[in-house]
Amino acid sequence: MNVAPRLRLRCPAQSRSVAPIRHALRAFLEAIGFDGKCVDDVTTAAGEALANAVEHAYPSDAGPASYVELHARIARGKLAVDVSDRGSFIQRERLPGRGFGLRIIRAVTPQIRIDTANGTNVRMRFHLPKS
Amino acid sequence: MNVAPRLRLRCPAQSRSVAPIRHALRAFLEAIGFDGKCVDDVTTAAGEALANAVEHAYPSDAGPASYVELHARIARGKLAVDVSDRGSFIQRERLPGRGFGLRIIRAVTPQIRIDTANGTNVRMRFHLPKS
Amino acid sequence: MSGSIETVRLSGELEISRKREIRDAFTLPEGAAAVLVDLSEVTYADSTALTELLRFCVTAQRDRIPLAVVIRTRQFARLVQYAGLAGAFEIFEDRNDALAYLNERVNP
Amino acid sequence: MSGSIETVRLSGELEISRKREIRDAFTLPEGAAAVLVDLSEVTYADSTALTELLRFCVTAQRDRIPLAVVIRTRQFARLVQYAGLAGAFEIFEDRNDALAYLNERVNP
Ligand SMILES: Nc1ncnc2c1ncn2[C@@H]1O[C@H](COP(=O)(O)OP(=O)(O)O)[C@@H](O)[C@H]1O
Ligand SMILES: Nc1ncnc2c1ncn2[C@@H]1O[C@H](COP(=O)(O)OP(=O)(O)O)[C@@H](O)[C@H]1O
Repeated sequence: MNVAPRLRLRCPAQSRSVAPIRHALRAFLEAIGFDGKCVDDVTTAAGEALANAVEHAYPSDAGPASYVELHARIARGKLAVDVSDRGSFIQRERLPGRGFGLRIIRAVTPQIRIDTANGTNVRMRFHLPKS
Repeated sequence: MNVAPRLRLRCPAQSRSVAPIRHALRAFLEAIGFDGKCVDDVTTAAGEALANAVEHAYPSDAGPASYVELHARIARGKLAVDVSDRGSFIQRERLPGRGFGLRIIRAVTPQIRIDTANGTNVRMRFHLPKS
Repeated sequence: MSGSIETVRLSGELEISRKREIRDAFTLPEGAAAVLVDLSEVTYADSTALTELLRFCVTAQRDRIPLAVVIRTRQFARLVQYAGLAGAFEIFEDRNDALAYLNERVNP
Repeated sequence: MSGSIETVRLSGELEISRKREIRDAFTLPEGAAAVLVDLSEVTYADSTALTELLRFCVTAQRDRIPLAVVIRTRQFARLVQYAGLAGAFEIFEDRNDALAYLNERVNP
């Protein structure tokens, strides 16, 4: 059985969900020994991905089936953080003066893949802190 | 597919894990609309169950396979919170001046079952806040 | 009897990971005639904190040193109720009330 | 030119759920010759905050009103870097330095 530390959270895709999910992620990271800049960077990246899911994934009148999910765990010597929704990714040109979310995510995340086959799944991989 | 809000967290069974898990639970409860006394009561009960897992479930030299897990979700009109470990429940007489943990859990939790077949699984069910 | 009222103060989250620190803090200050246990800045408490507080109260009682506990956080106040310990401590919401209570006992 | 330096202040977590409040706060105060954007008590910021801050700076620039931003939280300071906006704002860690910068511009 896999006994590695793990956090899995599913909440309604509403903007008031983002801060609590971020707080939960921060708490989890602290429990498994991350600190300082590492915690900040991972929560910053996850916060952006969560905000995107809440803001863009679903039509504004989406019902209770619209949710956002965060899954964090240690796997193969990395911290894996996936943020996913079941909405539709909206492809668009970057407008001047906005579109900082994905840019920030890319800046902090050493390894990232964005899957848009079935909703949006932002798959981020971070180095573990040296101990 | 079940899309109900859900929090699942697994951390090393160490005393420094308890506060972060509690904070994550609090954040989750706030995300799904609990507040005030409800949040306090649920985190108080879960905090006691977590502390017990960390303190009693495993021998003190237990390795990385010793973990504690929290699973919270809305199911059948209740908030279900399970705290589980894979250690061994230690049955003992209540000593005067201690043993407040289970007493506190019972006082706040309308419905509770403690399963000790495979480690300890404290299964708590709470009423949803009236909205 | 007359003497000084000493204060023991703890703040933040009083929980299992701070067990040792809590136990160390809950010792009778040298020469105290009475002790104000100021927990007004505690934001959360668990049964670890209660167990240590009870132990402290029992010690103080044995030495006939009156003790007043200030608790302001609702979660903590409820915890005392849930544990069935509401009668075990002299609890005050207001620091001045606690001091008045102790003053009466130290300088009757 | 001479005139008053007005302060716009926000604190806590500047994130998506506070978008409207952030946008409303980031408006030019009536009659301001310069604006100190005091974000020293911000504990966390996301791209929503950045986007609104940028919009505010662009408006101020258009009206030739100098603006100084105080940021102390490391997470926020890094966010600005990550977004590639380090050159877009006049950022200060110290409130007095920000005021000195604005004073120079208002009373040259
Ligand atoms: N989860 C998502 N669901 C749908 N579209 C998304 C999602 N995440 C990002 N996008 C698309 O990518 C664009 C760029 O996102 P981002 O860089 O965060 O900037 P912004 O949110 O300011 O537009 C969004 O405007 C949106 O079209
Ligand atoms: N997760 C657990 N694993 C093993 N034993 C447990 C667990 N939870 C409770 N127990 C047993 O139940 C007893 C009573 O627990 P509790 O009421 O919380 O008081 P205390 O922790 O102060 O002993 C513990 O002392 C322990 O023997």
